[in-house]
Amino acid sequence: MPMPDIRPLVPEIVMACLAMLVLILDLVVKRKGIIAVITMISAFVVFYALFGGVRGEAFSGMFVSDGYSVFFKIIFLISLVLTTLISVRYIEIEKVNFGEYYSLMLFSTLGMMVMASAGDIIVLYLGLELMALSVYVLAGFFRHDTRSNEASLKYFLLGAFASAFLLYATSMIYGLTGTTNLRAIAQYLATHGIEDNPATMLSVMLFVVAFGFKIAAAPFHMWAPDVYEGAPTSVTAFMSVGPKAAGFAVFGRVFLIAFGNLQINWVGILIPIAILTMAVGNIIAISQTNIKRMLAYSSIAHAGYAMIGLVSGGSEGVASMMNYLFIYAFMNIGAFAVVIMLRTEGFKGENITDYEGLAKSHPLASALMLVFMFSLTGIPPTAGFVGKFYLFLAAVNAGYTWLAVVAVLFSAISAYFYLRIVMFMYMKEPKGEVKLSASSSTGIALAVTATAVLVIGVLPSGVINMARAAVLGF
Amino acid sequence: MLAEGIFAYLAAAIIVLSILVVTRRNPVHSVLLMLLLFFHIAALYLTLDAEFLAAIQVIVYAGAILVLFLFVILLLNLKEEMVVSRYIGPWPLGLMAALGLLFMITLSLRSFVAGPSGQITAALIKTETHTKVLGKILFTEYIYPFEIVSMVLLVAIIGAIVLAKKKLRS
Amino acid sequence: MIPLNWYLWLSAVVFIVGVAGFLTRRNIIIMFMSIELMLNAVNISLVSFSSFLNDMRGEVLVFFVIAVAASEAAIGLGIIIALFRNRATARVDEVNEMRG
Amino acid sequence: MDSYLLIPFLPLAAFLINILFGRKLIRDNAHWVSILAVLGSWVVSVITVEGVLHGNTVNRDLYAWISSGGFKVSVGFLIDPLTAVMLVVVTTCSSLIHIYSAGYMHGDKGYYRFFSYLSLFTFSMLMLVMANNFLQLYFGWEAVGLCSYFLIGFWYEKKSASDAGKKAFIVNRFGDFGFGIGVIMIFLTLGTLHYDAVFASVKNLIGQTVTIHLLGVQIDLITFIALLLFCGAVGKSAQLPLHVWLPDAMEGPTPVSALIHAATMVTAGVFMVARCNPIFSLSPVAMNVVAVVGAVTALFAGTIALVQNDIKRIIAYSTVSQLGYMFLACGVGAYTAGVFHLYTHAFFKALLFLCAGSVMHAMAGELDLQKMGGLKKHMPVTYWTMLIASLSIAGVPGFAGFFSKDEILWLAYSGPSPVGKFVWAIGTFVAFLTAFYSFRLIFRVFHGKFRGSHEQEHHLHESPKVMTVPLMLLCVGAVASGWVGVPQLLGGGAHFTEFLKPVLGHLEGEGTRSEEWMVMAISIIAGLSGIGLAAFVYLREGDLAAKIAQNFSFVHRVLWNKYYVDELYDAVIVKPTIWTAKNVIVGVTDGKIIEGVVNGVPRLIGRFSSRLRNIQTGMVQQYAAVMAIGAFFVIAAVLLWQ
Amino acid sequence: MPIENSLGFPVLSTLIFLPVVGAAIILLISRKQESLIKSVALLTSIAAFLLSIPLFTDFDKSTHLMQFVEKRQWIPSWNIMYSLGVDGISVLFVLLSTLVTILCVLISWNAVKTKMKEFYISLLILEGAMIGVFCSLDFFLFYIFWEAMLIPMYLLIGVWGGPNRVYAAIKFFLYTLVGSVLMLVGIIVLYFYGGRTFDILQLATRNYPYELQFWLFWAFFAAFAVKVPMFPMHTWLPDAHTEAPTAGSVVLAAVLIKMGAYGFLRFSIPLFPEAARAMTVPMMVLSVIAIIYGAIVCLAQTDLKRLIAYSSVSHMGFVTLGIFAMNVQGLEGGILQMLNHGVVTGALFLSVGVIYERTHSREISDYGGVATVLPIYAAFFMVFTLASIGLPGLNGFVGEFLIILGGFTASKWAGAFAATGIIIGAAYMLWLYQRVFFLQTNQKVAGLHDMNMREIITLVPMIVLVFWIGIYPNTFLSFMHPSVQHLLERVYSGGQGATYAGQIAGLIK
Repeated sequence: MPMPDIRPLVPEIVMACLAMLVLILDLVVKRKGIIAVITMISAFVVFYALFGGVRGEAFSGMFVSDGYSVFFKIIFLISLVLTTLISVRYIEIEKVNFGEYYSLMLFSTLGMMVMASAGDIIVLYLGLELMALSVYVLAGFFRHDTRSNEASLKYFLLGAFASAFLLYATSMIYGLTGTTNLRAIAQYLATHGIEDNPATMLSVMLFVVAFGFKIAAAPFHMWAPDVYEGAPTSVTAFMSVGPKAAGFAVFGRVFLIAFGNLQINWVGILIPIAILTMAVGNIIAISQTNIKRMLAYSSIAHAGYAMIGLVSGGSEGVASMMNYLFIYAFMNIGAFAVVIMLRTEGFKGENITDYEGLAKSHPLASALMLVFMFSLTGIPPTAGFVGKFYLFLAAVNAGYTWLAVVAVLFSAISAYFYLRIVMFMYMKEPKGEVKLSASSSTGIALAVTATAVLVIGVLPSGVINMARAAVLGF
Repeated sequence: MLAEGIFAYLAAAIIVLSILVVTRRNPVHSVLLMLLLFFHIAALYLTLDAEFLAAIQVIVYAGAILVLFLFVILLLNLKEEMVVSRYIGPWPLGLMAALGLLFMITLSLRSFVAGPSGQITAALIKTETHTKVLGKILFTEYIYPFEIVSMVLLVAIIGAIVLAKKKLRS
Repeated sequence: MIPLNWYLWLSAVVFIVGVAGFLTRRNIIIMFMSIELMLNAVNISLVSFSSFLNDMRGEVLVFFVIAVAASEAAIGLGIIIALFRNRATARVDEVNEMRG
Repeated sequence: MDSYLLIPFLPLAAFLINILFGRKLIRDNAHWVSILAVLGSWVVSVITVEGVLHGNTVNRDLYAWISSGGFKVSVGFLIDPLTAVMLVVVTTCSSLIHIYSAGYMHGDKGYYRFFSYLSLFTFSMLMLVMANNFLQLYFGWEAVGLCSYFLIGFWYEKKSASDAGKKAFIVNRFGDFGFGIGVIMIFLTLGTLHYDAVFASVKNLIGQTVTIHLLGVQIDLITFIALLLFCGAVGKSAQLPLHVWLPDAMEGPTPVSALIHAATMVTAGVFMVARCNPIFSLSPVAMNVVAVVGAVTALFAGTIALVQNDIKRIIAYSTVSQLGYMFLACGVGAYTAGVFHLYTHAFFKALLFLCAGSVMHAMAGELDLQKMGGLKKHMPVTYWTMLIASLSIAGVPGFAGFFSKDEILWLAYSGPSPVGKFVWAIGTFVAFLTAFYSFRLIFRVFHGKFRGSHEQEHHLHESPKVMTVPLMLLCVGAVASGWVGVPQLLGGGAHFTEFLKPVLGHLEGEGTRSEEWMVMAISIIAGLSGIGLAAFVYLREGDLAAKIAQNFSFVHRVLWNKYYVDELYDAVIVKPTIWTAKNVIVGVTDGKIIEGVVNGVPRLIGRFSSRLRNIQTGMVQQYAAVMAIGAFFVIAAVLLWQ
Repeated sequence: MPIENSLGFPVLSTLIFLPVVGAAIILLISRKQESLIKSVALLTSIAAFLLSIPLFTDFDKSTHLMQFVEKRQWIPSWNIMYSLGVDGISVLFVLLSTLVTILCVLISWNAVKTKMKEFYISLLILEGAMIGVFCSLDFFLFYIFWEAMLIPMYLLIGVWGGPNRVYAAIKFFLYTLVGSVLMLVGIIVLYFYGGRTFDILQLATRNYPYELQFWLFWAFFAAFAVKVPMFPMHTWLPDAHTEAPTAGSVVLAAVLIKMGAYGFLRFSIPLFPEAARAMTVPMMVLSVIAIIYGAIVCLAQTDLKRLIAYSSVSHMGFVTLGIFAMNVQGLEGGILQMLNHGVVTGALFLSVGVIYERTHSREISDYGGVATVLPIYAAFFMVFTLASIGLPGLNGFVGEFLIILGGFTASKWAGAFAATGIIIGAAYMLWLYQRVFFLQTNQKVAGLHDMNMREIITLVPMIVLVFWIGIYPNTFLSFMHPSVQHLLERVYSGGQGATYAGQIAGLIK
């Protein structure tokens, strides 16, 4: 057995080593800020390795480093850097300032990278478990806070439940096709005509359940609001972007490669799920009082929109999905960054009513929140609109005009609760004196996300071309 | 004839034991019954000539995981456990959902057709011993997932410490 | 020779018992054990597929599943201990502070 | 040099000067600016009329006003015999009334504003009269309506005055609605709005019909257009259905009533019908409608004037009645007679109003003739001028009123129009009524003993020179203006009819000379008997009038309340519209239906959202159960759906 | 193809982005130097106006082609170009927007006290977005400006508005958003049918199947009808107007409402000629209802701004009637009436702002006899009232007469009913004028001082425009002739939709 060519694996290997390095350094270094800086440096190193490195398959198809996975890895690294930025000050205030926080983040990102480039369901499962386990721990990081415990418990139990379904589906597919490699499955299914065999259908649907859980799609979304509300805000930000994007990466790869030609059945199921997701996300968010819970439902709704890209299929559909997730990462983490800024000594700042009159006391912060809220709604000058526009373009191109109309109406409904925040900030008089825990790192994060949202909104061709090029390698 | 007899016994035992595990009021009884269940599953693996897995099953599952469970169960105050009802309020809903899934799975299993057969025949396993064959494949073809599992185990350790250790210095 | 389907039905039944246990039991530990049951059911079906298809891929996956189950147990029990430390309960219906 | 441009633009300049600099700079001598301007335009118009006498009419476009696709309209001036007559009437009356109001309005705090509005009115009336296309006519039409709104509501503190102004404008708008559509129909069918082109090509519209869809009614096109134009005339000249605003217009200062509601604006309707005689004469139906409406209005207004006690209201109703006469004349085809009556009526009606004004001036604003009496000795000039005016309106031979009224009655009697005889009968009866109420007014105000309060009595005095001189001049006009149109029968040259023949054509009565004498005799008898009856009722002691009022109490009450027309309109149009606005629209459609949907949907979604929210109970098993059930349905859908 | 940019430098882009740059400068100024903020805002708006004057003078009135055209690659992957251009229809509105913004800055000189910096920033960004809407020739660019305009307007109403501003702001936002998102899907469907291009001029040359035209017409109708506002979807206007600050309601009345009608002219009619012709009947019915409904409801209003808001529903009913009469007079009357309504209702709101600044009350019952106290103000208000009721010689009449003429040619009934609108119009406006200016002087109004120089300067341009359009409208009408002619050629260029439309229109002629 010649030494397998591991050059495409360099980014993953580097990430693993740096994660362990951060773990060790945590013993030596007292000031946790340095750990955070090292985490970001490691992210940039991996970023460089990603671009500099070689593309291609390794380990006979188990590891695939193509445009598709690189694009998703970029999203993961961006969310890692931004979350680290906003959590430096936050975990200091919460007095839970341990180095393990950053190493777990790195491990979770490693898990996502493995998932994104998994060409084999076994590797996919292991990557998913690696990511999930680290996020379960991160969710429960505030050991003293019962809400954080409850969040991690719920996420863990339901996560294990869903991964059991995933395993059962894998065993079923293995039984049917004798292999777990995605390309081999597709090839086998095509040649042996067991497409509409009930067992295949069962396994495909179980995959839908498992991945549906991961991206918090409608019937499997119940865990998301409680976990997002309970977990530390920075982890919530991380959870709402990283694992969700990884879930979509896997969803895309498994369904478009392995079950490519079963498209007619699973699309028929995914459309109602997408509509249900958008409905649940948008409608329940209206009556929320806790901002983190509202952003949780909004994140569910955005999963629904991204699913439209998946349903449209084809290179346009996948590209629009990827483009949307890229933009979604920025606006969502930006919004959470502002929520974090409100968390100061002795002031939770999670209720929407805490935002009353913010424009008078902190005009810059409220202006940024305004930009993010309008971007999440999808109002033109912001990136949110470009993301949604590309999705609808792909949907109409694939013939789902009515789905685009439904999605458009839901995004109009979403305007109501996003504008409620703007209304509270600008149109109400401030109750008490609100002071923000401004820190340089959160400031940088806000600056990066805000400029990204506005620049992509005005000059979107950069991201769109990147997404399109990425799909070519699919 | 003998093989069918053994399989029938093992299958029946596994099903009965799993139902008992799930329904016992006292968690300690559940853990012990689970131990018995794992031994039967190990035996089943032997009938499918997967000796190494049977050994792993006994050592890791029965030995390590159940011991962990036992420790945590001893933390609970059992008296209070015995009094309160063991099932949640709407338990028939859960049961119905499970049975519905069962019906679906059996419906689809009926027309199950097995995939292509590979080269590692039962005879080869007998000659080369199961552990050697598994080890060879594990460290040649599946080295990449093996490394990922090592990462998973590392995260498990970190997680356990972060969550359960009494006082973490900060 | 025992046909493959028997094994599959066995693993399906154990899997569903696991699911039923997870959905109905009040004690978190029992729910946790139900998940272990579901994983073992999958292991059974994987090993049976492996032996019938004369291919080792299933058993390798079983090997990994056992490892992952172990790590899950570690983390799960860690979470339960952390929860137990804050609120002396192991009943899941008391763990619903967040709703709506 | 087209000096005629000065006629309208001098008063316009006066208006601008007064309104812009009036408050600070000019203040009390604002009247000089306006009077000079109106006299200037009077001089120029006399010169222009003299030119027209010699045959050089003018028809030139100043500039292209609106041009959109096929629709081309310009601001242009047409001066022909008809315009000449109107120019004389408007500028003369306007100048005299300007001078009169310098005295009448002396000391009023809105002095400059009053004169600027007067100049604006003169400008608008002249633009209306001199227009050479329908749209500029419409412009003048609405502009005079606006000025009457300003001037009626001049003392805007008084609610009744501002209400009257508003009422006048809105009622005029009803008329302009028909007039506007008529103008549009003309353009749609003939492609142009310029008079000469329209009147030339109106012939080839004969026989065409227009179908009103949904009603499925077929109407002759020319009649349709003529009737629409007549709507405008009815609105502007306060004919029967739309007359309600004129009596209320008396709220304005008296010179305003004299100028606008006697001499000029109200006659615009008659001028328009006369100007459009080619259209009207091609549709006999329209002619009959005009004649009948005129006659009925004359009768209607005449009866009401019998019982009124407010002297300005009496003169107002007499104006409505005389306008009815003019429309009667046009209706039977005697356009020249109508215009001749308009010409003479302007003078003696303005005179009547100004005399009423000076009486009011003397009686410190008192208008009720029951509180007057015996003013002859205190105000000889006013008495004599008013007497002459009344004689003229009553149709006593020798005075202006007689010649024009007699001409109308004769042509009505002998003219080809089918309704001629019927309309002539009404006309004669109305002549009797006119004589009666005019002299009732004279006797109750100037004869008998004074019935007013004591300090009013010793306050009585003759009006100052600046007011009495215009009265005398108008008095000359009231008498001399008739002599221009003395008919052949009495050896006169009928110069007036000759002058207007090219524009309005000439209607030859078929009757014999003896019939003409008989008609003239009857009208004279009607006039004189009216005067005699009035003298009999009011000059003798004993309260004969009160006794008549008792036993005809029902008739008296109906007439006193002006046939309840105001109340009818209020109940039928004004109240229901405001009621629908308040309850139906704001209450139901906007309030309930549209707002219901617009607020209902988000509220519904909100309630639905809070109910959905409670499904999230926080129980892990519940989440897992939902997941399991979701999985079940997903698999079931795929398997069973296959 | 559109003729080259005759001015040399990209005037339209500078017109759009100059206010945005001004807003950026204000952003940098500290909150305390209020006068500096105000003067920068004023200078920017004046500069924008001066810059828009060459549009008026150098405009070539002989061609229907787009002028001052700019075209640059923007998003090549979707074939989206950053293309701007104006033609006869849109050039007047660009001028109106720049002029109105100056007046808004002037009128809110000391009316706005709280959060003044954000106020002027929103106002200037709003101006940029408005001009953008009128100039963009690419559907994507148009949609971006169309929605970008929502945010500053939402903030203007919501932050500086009256007591019930929050409800009015959210209602305005949701109303417009729901309408325009349907248009977004329409644009995307058109993108694919029109051969993967967003270029409006190219799309306008193609013929689409009638079925598609029908659906797209109604999708676009959803967005434009809300903005106009046409009858059933008008209830946001009174709330938005009453609650908006003076500057807000002036901009809303003068420019924002025009975008709906402009949308019909630029998109619905040229792109879907058969559907537009087939839909003339429902459209005219809705317009006539709007005219009469809006006018009658004014009679029942007790709030000054609410009354003027409902009157603009009635006036815009005239505009849509004119547009859907589908003939030269109707269209040109419609466009001119859009301009007139912008000038007159804008001026009316400016005047209401003047009196509101003194009495802080919008209830008509709090006023009375204002003419004696504020004679100059009364004179200004009188001119605008007369213009609003369409007195000949002022600008309202020209537009309304052409519309009724056009309406009449399309169908007698529509023309007749529209004409009744003028009567009711006179009724409610004069009644308003009487209750506010005539009668006894109300104590609340007694001691007020008349208009100062700033306020007079704000209203004088409007007076000039009112008389200019009234007396010599050809300066403005001549802009439109070629464009309207071209539009009508496109509409009547055949297609089976025509016969279908013919029968219906014939029925109710």
